[in-house]
Amino acid sequence: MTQDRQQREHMLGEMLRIRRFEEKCAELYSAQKIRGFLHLYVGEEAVAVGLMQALTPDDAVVSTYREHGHALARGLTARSIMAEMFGKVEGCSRGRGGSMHLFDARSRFYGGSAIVAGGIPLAAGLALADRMQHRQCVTGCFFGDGAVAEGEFHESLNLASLWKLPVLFVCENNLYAMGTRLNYAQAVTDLAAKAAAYAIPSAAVDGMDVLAVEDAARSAVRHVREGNGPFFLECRTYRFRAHSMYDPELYRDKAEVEEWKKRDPIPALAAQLPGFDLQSLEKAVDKEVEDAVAFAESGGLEPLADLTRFVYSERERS
Amino acid sequence: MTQDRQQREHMLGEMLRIRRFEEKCAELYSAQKIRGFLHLYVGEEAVAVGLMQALTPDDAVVSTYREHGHALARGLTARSIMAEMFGKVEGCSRGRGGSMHLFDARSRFYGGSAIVAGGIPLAAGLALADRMQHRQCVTGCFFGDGAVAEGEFHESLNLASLWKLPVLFVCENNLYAMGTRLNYAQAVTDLAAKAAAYAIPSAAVDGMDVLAVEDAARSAVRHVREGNGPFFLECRTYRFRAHSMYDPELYRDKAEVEEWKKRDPIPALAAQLPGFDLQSLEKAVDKEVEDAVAFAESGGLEPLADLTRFVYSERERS
Amino acid sequence: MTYRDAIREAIRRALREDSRVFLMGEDVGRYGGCFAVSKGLLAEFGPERIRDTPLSESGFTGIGIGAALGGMRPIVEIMTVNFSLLALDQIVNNAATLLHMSGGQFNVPIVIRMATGGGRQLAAQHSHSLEGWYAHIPGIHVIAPATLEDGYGMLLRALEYPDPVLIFENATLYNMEGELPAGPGPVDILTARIRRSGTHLSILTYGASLWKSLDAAGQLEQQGIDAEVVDLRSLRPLDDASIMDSVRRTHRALIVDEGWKSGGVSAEISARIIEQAFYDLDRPVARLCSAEVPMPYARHLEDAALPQTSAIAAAAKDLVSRG
Amino acid sequence: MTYRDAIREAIRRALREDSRVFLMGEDVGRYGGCFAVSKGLLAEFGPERIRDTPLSESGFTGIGIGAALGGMRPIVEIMTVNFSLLALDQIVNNAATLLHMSGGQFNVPIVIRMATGGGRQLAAQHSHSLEGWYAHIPGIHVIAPATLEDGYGMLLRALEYPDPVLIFENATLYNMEGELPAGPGPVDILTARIRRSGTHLSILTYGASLWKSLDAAGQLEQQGIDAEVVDLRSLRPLDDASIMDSVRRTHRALIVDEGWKSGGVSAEISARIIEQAFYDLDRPVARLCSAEVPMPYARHLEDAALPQTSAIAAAAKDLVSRG
Ligand SMILES: Cc1ncc(C[n+]2csc(CCOP(=O)(O)OP(=O)(O)O)c2C)c(N)n1
Ligand SMILES: Cc1ncc(C[n+]2csc(CCOP(=O)(O)OP(=O)(O)O)c2C)c(N)n1
Ligand SMILES: [Mg+2]
Ligand SMILES: [Mg+2]
Repeated sequence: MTQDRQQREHMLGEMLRIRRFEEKCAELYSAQKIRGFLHLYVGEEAVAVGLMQALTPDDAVVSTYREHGHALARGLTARSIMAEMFGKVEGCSRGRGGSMHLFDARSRFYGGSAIVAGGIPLAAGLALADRMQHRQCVTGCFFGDGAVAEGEFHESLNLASLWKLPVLFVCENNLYAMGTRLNYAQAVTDLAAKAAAYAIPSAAVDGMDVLAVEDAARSAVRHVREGNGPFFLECRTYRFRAHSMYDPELYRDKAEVEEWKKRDPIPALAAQLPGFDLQSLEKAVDKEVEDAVAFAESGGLEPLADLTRFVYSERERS
Repeated sequence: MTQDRQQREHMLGEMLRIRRFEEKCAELYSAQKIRGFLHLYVGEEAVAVGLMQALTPDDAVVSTYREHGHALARGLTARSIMAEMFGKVEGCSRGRGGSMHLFDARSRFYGGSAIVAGGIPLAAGLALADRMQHRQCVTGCFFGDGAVAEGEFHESLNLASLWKLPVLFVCENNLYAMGTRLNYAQAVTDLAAKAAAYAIPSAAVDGMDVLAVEDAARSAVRHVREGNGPFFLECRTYRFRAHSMYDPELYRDKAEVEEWKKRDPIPALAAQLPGFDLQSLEKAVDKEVEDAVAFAESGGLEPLADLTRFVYSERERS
Repeated sequence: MTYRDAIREAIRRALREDSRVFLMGEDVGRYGGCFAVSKGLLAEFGPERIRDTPLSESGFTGIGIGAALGGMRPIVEIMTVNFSLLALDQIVNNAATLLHMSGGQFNVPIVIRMATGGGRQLAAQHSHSLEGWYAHIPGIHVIAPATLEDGYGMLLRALEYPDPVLIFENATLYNMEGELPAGPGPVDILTARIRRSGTHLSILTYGASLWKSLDAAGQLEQQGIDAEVVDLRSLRPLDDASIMDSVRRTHRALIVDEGWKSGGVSAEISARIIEQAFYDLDRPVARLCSAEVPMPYARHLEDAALPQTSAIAAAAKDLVSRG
Repeated sequence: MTYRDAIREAIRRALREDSRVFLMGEDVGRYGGCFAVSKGLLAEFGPERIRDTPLSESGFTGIGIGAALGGMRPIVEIMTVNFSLLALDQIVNNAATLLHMSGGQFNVPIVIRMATGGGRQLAAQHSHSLEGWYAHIPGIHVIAPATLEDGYGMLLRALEYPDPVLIFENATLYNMEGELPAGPGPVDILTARIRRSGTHLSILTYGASLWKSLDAAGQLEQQGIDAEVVDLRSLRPLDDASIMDSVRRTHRALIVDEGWKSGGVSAEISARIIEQAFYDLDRPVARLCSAEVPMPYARHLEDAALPQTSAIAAAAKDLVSRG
């Protein structure tokens, strides 16, 4: 098997893991095993998976509240994520964060932020730290089309460019911020074009095509890692499901959703892998998801006595 | 005398009023008659004066903390401004605002804001109110080059453009925000170019040339008044004096200041008015300034019993 | 009808009766409001008056302030108090100061609504209860309607005010069922109300905690404890007269607040009781507030962090029995 | 040397001793710091470590938080507390929550310095005293050094902390002259200190009001009143033990705070005294704070709005004599 084929099969597997994991989450939400807000990534898997191929383990990732896909593709285990959503102490954030706040120090996954655009300056700061400590790392920073309207976007992009920080800004443009379509939010809807206002090079890529995302991500990361400062990558994608589990989707046509579903990145990639044993993959993925659920079910609860733990660090000096 | 000549003489007079008024302020600051922060506009007079020619009395103005020039050019009396800086009840804000917070309802002068960029959304809101009430007014919104880095700039320009609000954004680019030169603050130093990111038409004009500013302002205001949405006018200017009275000016060369002083807008315009009786004008202006000082000196103090007045409105319903 | 419906009806009435009123905020239009408060209003009033904004909290709040200066009567909806921190500069440095800085020339008749509170497993960034914190700021009104009548009437009254009014709607109340009184109208936004009279102690509270406190009072009754429950309704200004009147009668005060304890509104109330009714007290003032922790997601932890009915009853009992 | 110099020396020492430390903020470099605290540091340490930022409070504060996550020890200077409102979301929703939300994985060792306070005729938008307000937020430390030793030593100690520390420097102190102790070093940031012992009442205060309170105590002495003056130093956490210890000895407490009274730190201290030392009190706790008004520019109004020495002495006298 060629390396290329292997890589494609890997990405297909990753996308399927995310898809099945989240379909299970939706079920578990109805069953009230998962609570709070749950934002599914279904339809957007190609972005996380394509992008993560370009990052190394030493790189850092800053994500949003729609981050199961980012977390899985980054290497957090399905177990630790599921346990987190069950509020169990075995969860990646000990059950304190929930769906919107997945964290993992080992893989430099800095969350999981529920304030739109609030993670963007953090990413620039992580990049600054890497640069000041002479590490050749890149920080990948995910945010949605909605975040582009926030002041923090503007401030952070300017600073990142001014200081030539090694950040890859990944804008997941799924056309909507909750129920607000991009054209009701932005005077200029070509988001990649905005990067020019900060002298940041940019590209827009078909976010439903994992190979295209991978490709674009690799050149973008190369640019950043070589010390040329930030890069802005707009990934044009679509969420197939509601914004969250509460959303009646009054703001968009079913037909539009159906149109985009035809571009589902998973069958699209599968179609390019003649002879691939999809069934075995599905089985493996389902097993992983079931295992994660079982793990989460059997997990423990943080003792009540520890309610106020982690408000301040336990070791006093650092 | 031609109308043109008359208009030029008027603008010369206005610039001189501002200049002399502020030179007096500097003196009075040393004499501790004026306290707090005092930000002088010396060198930038052509911007305020040129711009105000294009606005009508029904239009609105939102300003900054460097706003004596805007206020005078807008028609606030030297008396009411000077009294304000003396902390007297006859001041345009009853002595409660001081130099940074000049207000005047009659001329729709909405201050005087000491939070950089904090006035920009207000201006957009005033414009929205005018539009929703079908008034053909324009809101002129002044801010410095430093304000461009703030998130509120980004949010407001996008909204103003998206909603086609009748705002004229006037960026007074004097190259420095306190001690930070534009190139240390902005990845892209061509500020007018930034307007494109919001689909706002823009122009950059020599802010040391009052005729050029007037011209540019008139076409910009026309654009806005005709319902085409906002316009962004960058006025390239320079402050001849320190940022405030505390600034030791470590960050710029004396030579640079001297270079710019050669472009002083006042002698530049005077030179274009052969035969003009500058001396009489100076006399009249000095008289006005002296009168303002006398007025301020003889003003009264808000009674201490009224300390907490104007925290809430006195009439309960509106 | 629900609390949500009551607020929607007030907004609808205001929009019908006053052409200066408009609603602005994220997803108030096409989405129908993140808590469905404004559902249907876009169809009725159109996009000029039901104005969807981009995610620009500081920008659109500032625009609301400007529009108020310009003669409109904006209702700005900030989805939740959590995001209002992004607009805080506009609220504190503009809305709250303009009247004063201008020597009385420019008042700011804006109403800013936002959802507040925890209890829905939304974790640390989405569970703030900062209404008591806002009450620190002179120049604004801070109100917290807990009933349908107040949800409806306090909003209408707020729109008649010449100065900024911040309305905090506890998100757990939106589904609460109830009725509006016949011929509902504006109701006062300055005073507290006794929701249950009693003689043994005063429970001072507001918002969602009002209902927990009333439940606790019911439990206490069965134990022979007669609790008075005062709904503060306004956090700025606080209705000192009503608070002291109650405490002077019961000689014991328990403050229940879903916000963090340190420096919250519970502290201010306690301090005022000490200043104004010290010699009437039989016991130190007691406070029951949220644990001082960023809200954890896990249900058992969140339940433990928030003041619950049982804890209110226990604290009340403690306060009375130790006397 | 001045308070300003003391802080500068602490920053210089930290920069020399720890390569992870850097200073970032508006005009900290080429301008020399808006209060000249960082004057000369750019020349010594270069622009990578003395980092001038554009006017982007939320952006650079967030970058500081990110840099702290990434292993640096940033000192972020926000010129004044007034502008910190623009960065509040980053402080409250990120700096204060990340450790908890991540289940203990990610601490944020950042120091955020800012000037605070009124008294310089800078009017409503430039005279806030919001340090007590910040003390409401779990997950951060809030300190207010009032002496040269503390200006120097608390900053050094703060840099050793694994969690965010906000340092509030009252702007009227920068010119204060004094000496550092021989061999100065980090000093504790958790405890209050008795700056003057006394027996008749406890004046609890911090920051610039400490000096006014000490002056008042001097005046009171001549009237036969022996005031203890406690410098709180830390507003979060409050040093309950020291506060109660003092109050239990004097039986009377006066809290002096330049912040607004309602919901300020004075309210919290009063509430805690009631909770912990009610039966030791001879009198209700008294508070002397700023008038609840956006700060007026005119000098006579500003003077009247702020707690002054004479008012402190009068309040103390009142508290003691009415006993
Ligand atoms: C500052 C802030 N404002 C509002 C919200 C509520 N909210 C949560 S997600 C969202 C839409 C964000 O859209 P986008 O950035 O496009 O991301 P997407 O959900 O499409 O992935 C909104 C308005 C929030 N979380 N934070
Ligand atoms: C939000 C905010 N941050 C910082 C300051 C302190 N400050 C006052 S003026 C100023 C520089 C502003 O520069 P610019 O916008 O270019 O206006 P100029 O003074 O040059 O007219 C700064 C940093 C402030 N007033 N507001
Ligand atoms: Mg989106
Ligand atoms: Mg400038």
